[in-house]
Amino acid sequence: METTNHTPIEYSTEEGSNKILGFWVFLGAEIVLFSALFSVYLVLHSHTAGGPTSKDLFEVKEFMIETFLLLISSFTCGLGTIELRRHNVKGLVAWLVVTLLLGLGFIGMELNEFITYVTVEHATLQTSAFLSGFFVLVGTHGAHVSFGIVWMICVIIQLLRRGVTPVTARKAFIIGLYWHFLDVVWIFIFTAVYLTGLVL
Amino acid sequence: MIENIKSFLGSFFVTGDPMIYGADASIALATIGIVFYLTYFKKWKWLWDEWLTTVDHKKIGIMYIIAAILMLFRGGVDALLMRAQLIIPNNTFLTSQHYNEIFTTHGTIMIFFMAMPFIFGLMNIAIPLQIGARDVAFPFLNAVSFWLFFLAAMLFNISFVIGGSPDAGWTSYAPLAGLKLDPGVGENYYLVALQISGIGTLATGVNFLVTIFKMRAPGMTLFKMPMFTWSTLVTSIIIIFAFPVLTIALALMSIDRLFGAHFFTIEAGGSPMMWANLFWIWGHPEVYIVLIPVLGIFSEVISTFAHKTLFGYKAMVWSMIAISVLSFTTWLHHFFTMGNTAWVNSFFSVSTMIIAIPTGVKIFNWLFTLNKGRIEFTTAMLWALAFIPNFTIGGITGVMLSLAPADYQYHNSYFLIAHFHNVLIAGTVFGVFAGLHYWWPKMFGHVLNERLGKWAFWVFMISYNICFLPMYFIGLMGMTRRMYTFPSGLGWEPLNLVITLGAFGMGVGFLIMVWMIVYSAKYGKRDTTGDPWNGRTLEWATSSPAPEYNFAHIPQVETVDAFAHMKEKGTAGNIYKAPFQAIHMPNDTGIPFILSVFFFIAGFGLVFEWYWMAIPGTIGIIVSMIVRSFKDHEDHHHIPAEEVEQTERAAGRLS
Amino acid sequence: MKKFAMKLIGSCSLLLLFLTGCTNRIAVLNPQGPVARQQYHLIIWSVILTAFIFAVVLIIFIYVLVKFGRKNNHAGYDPNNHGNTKLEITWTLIPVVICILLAVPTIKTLFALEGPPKPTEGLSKKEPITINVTSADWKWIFRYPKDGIQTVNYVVIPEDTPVKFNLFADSAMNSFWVPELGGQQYTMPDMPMKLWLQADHVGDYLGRSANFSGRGFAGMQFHVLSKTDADYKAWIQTIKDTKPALTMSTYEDLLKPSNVKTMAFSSYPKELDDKDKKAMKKMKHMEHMDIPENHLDLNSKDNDMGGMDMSNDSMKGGK
Amino acid sequence: MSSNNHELNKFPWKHVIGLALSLILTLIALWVVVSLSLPTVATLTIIVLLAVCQAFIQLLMFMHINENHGRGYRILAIAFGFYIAVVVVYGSLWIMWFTV
Ligand code: HEA
Ligand code: HEA
Ligand code: CUA
Ligand SMILES: [Cu+2]
Repeated sequence: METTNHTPIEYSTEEGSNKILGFWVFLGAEIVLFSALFSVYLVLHSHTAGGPTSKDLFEVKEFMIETFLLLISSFTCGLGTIELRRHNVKGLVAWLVVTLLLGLGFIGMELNEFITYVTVEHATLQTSAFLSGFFVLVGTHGAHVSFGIVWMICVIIQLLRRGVTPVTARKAFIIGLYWHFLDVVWIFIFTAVYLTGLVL
Repeated sequence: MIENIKSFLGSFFVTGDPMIYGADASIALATIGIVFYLTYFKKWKWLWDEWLTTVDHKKIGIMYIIAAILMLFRGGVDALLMRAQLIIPNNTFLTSQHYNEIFTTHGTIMIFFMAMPFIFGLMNIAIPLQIGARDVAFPFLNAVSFWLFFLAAMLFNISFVIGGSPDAGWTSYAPLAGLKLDPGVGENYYLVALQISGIGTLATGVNFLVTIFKMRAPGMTLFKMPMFTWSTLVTSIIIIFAFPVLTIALALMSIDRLFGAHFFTIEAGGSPMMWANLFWIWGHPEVYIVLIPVLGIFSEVISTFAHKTLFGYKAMVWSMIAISVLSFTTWLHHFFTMGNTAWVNSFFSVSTMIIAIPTGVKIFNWLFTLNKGRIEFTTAMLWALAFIPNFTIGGITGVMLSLAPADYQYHNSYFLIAHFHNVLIAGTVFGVFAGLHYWWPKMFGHVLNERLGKWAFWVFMISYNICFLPMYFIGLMGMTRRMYTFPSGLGWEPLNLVITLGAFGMGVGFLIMVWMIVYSAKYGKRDTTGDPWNGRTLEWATSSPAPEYNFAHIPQVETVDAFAHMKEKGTAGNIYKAPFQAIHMPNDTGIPFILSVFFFIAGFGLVFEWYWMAIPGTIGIIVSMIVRSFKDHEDHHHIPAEEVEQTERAAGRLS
Repeated sequence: MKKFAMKLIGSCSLLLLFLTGCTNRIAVLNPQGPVARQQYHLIIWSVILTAFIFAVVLIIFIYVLVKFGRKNNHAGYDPNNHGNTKLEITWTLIPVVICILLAVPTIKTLFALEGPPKPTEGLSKKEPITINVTSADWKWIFRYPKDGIQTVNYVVIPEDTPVKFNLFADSAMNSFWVPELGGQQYTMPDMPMKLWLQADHVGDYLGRSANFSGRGFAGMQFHVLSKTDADYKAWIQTIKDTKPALTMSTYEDLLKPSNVKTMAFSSYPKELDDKDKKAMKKMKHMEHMDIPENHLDLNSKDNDMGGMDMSNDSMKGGK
Repeated sequence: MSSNNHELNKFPWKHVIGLALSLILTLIALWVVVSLSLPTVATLTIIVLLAVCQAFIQLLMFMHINENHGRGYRILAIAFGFYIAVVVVYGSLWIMWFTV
């Protein structure tokens, strides 16, 4: 349990603490959003329509690297939040940039994975219900990460321009929450899509 | 070349039906009329400054309600057209295709663009005032929600004249709604418009949840909140956790249709039943989204006009919480008949009927609020009283539907149609009408005419029963829903005739109501006290209509029925006692409107698969968001103390 | 307020009227077989219980309005009356009891409906027959796998015999409903289903689709004719003797969107039987949906109808 | 640059432990799937439980779900989200896998 006996800057205004709570609530909604995608994917997993199956497609090495990239980026993002609470703009921005690069690495690998499936394995969105489910579930996560990258760039610019103010601090904190959350989602994709795909 | 243009226009505009040409003409005339009016009276700037850019929850609430009443009219005209077609057997007033489009738009518009916005409008009006706040937690987001809803509603409505309306029912079951069986653009309208307004709805949910959690006046603990606030809190939770499932369902169907995926198709392993599953995971909670807020309204109205505190406050709260938790575990009762195992059907039968228990607790608590009261029969109260027996009929027939083996006989028959109109109209519609009468003085500073209001009430309520009670029987006789015509000789003729007469009676009731609003705007009694009903909650503590900042001083709350308590103690005047301080308020902004226009553009592009239009629209959305992100630290201003004093003086509150 | 109460009482008695008299026009309340009868009993039971609840609500409602709604008379007014634990527990428990009283027969009936109906009292037990039903746009197609005949928009069954309808759909979903014989089940393109029905007596029962399937939906009406065993056998023979055979191309024409009159065919291509059978086999083994795609081959319109190869599961993609 | 709160100047042990744990749990899950040949149901149960543990690590170690400033509301939102997620996923599988 964290014992913060002072109020961190991102919570220091009413607006800041409202927005942070609002964002948590939004994350609650995102959990449900992804759970709907997961249930569709799992129901359709065996509906391969004679096309490639998960066993045919998934490469352990590839998805492990993707997983590690995201796990580490979640860590570096967390270090950023610590710097934020130290009001250290430089440290914060530095960690955010590292996070961003790891995120780009992840997106790059994922794109590469998708392109391989489509061009080499002829496994496209249109091939089977299973692949529709796969591309849309994993793709929705990827789209979230990409959106996170654009958003993080905006936050970094604002931090550089204005320093740590209640407003920028709140934004930096929220983008951190978002990023960790995407890591949580990925853990479930790793489990329910990739590992499960090796088993079933 | 000319031929090309002609054939394009021929498929772009819906053609070949005099009724639609009539609609085209009236839409064009109305648009010209509005543009002319705004230009001639130099109202453009007023429109932009006062309405399009406002972030004031009270104005947003008014806009929601106006839009919802318009949509009630549109949905109601749809209903009357359907009933006109079904007045006699083998009627040819409407073609099958036309009828299918009409019931689809009727259901969709009534639920998404009438019931929900009406409720959001009342929430916007009342919630910040009830909890003693200056605005909602996120005023900017609130404006975004409204404009997304509004432009989505417009997008949905133009399908009538441009491209063709959706025709697969408001439930839009696959594979019927899939590209193969339904290749036109109508279904795209459904998918895109609901997606856009769904985003706005989700934002509303988050907004009101945080508002109620964090912005309550000092002293107002959760268990001292007014009942409408509680119901809004519970509803927000349902919205937040139900709408993402609709988002996914719509997105997957769109991907199927636009990009050839196979989620719900018959080919390549798609699972049409998965659509039903997702739709109802959202759909059942949705019916409580449109019900629970009005339960809050009824609590307010009944306790105000019985001149008593609410009976069983805690039980009222916990039963709503129970309903919200249970509402997520009953969805399968909408497809009992899709070959589920006996275990599955048993589970969902029982989980469904259990909801009757907390609902019943509420019914009895209202009855006992009336007990030992001093009942005053205002129009608002009449709507609330009529709710009790009429809704109970809908509720118990719901319980009858929840017995799966019996539902095999009711499913998709007019018995079902009767059930849900009984709950939706006696619940939602009576509820928003009660709320409209109740809060009208707070919105506009005058009271609605009671005599006309009562006329509208009796005509509408009696016709409503004439219209929907016979439907139970015609359903048991075997008439199914969504039949554009019915054969003679089955004994269905008399009941269908009665039903149609009832429907037109409701139309008359609606017209009286519109007349009442117009009449009251001119001759309505002014409300100078701010407290026309001897109210019990904080919205009555400020003047009518409430000033921009709501309360000159944030009230201090000690008990439930905070304002009644203040009046008893003689502290009500503290809210507007000099000296005043400057008040911090959000700035108006045009971004929500502009953002939503980009959504509209992108959406229209997607409907027609015109990517040259959809992509710039999407870029516009992203750019608007970035602009907002870079400007949001400078979006506040202060109302100086002197101005507060002037306002209060003008409202007659300072001597 | 009196007017209001009168009206409610009026509509209630209307309800009673309908439940007692003239029910033979109300198909659901006029059960003609054991399946419909079980459902009918459940319906009546639920009507009694819910009517009781409604009566209680209505009585209290009228009482409070009459007692506390009169003008200028405020006897008994008590603005601080805000709760009563005993009462609140009572009106939580009574609905709980009612729910239990409703839930138990519901679950029993659900499990009973899984299998063939028990013979109606006083009648002998007979061997069930099977009929394969396919809904197409916008007609009902019935195949008798044992006798090899096919009918469209009407079906003949022997009286007092359990009939297992295997339900399939070509294109959109529909719902197979014959209210006098029993409740409905969907026909779904991705999923074979079954429905047991039985008619006690000779008769003509109207059925229709209960699930919207597009422009021609309102015309998806069919007749179920129940005949004595002898008449049933004779009917089959007549169909075999007098009606044309169904060819694959006629069948494909039949699947195209249209409303048609009743039809009958003395035989149908064997492929159709194989397809039905294959789909049903999958249903039986369908412990979960882990089955090869297109388990209802009937829908892959484009596959090569001539050379169906049972051992080959390769009708992927429907293309 | 420096804060008056000494907590903030310490080495970020919590985050390092969080990272280590998540890497280890990930590898265990992979190992269970690739190297152990347990029955399918057992394998799936274990890896799902491991994933849930990881989610908690992120929430507690990185996302500060447990610190003050409105903890109750925040936990409520996430807990309700999990409740619905379980209902949606489990319910859909139950309905869609065991039909007919
Ligand atoms: C405001 C909207 C609303 C509300 C509140 C409800 C409330 C309920 N509904 Fe309804 N329903 C709809 C809107 C609503 N419904 C719609 C729109 C559809 C159709 C959608 C479509 O297909 O297009 C539908 C369809 C529908 C079905 C599907 C039928 C079918 O398709 O075959 C079922 C089945 O179980 C059902 C059940 C119930 C139940 C049990 C309740 C309960 O919540 C009712 C609880 C209330 C009471 C019971 C009354 C008061 C209680 C007492 C006085 C206490 C004691 C009572 C008892 C113990 C009986 N509804
Ligand atoms: C809150 C929701 C709501 C409301 C308020 C209503 C209100 C009404 N509804 Fe319905 N309805 C639904 C939700 C709602 N409905 C849904 C979800 C469906 C399912 C759709 C589907 O199957 O997909 C449905 C379906 C439905 C059907 C079944 C159609 C079918 O399956 O074939 C019918 C049939 O009678 C019907 C009738 C009515 C009537 C008569 C009203 C009346 O209350 C309307 C009152 C009338 C007015 C308010 C009109 C005012 C207008 C005028 C006075 C102008 C007159 C002008 C001219 C005639 C040009 N509705
Ligand atoms: Cu649906 Cu198998
Ligand atoms: Cu429901």
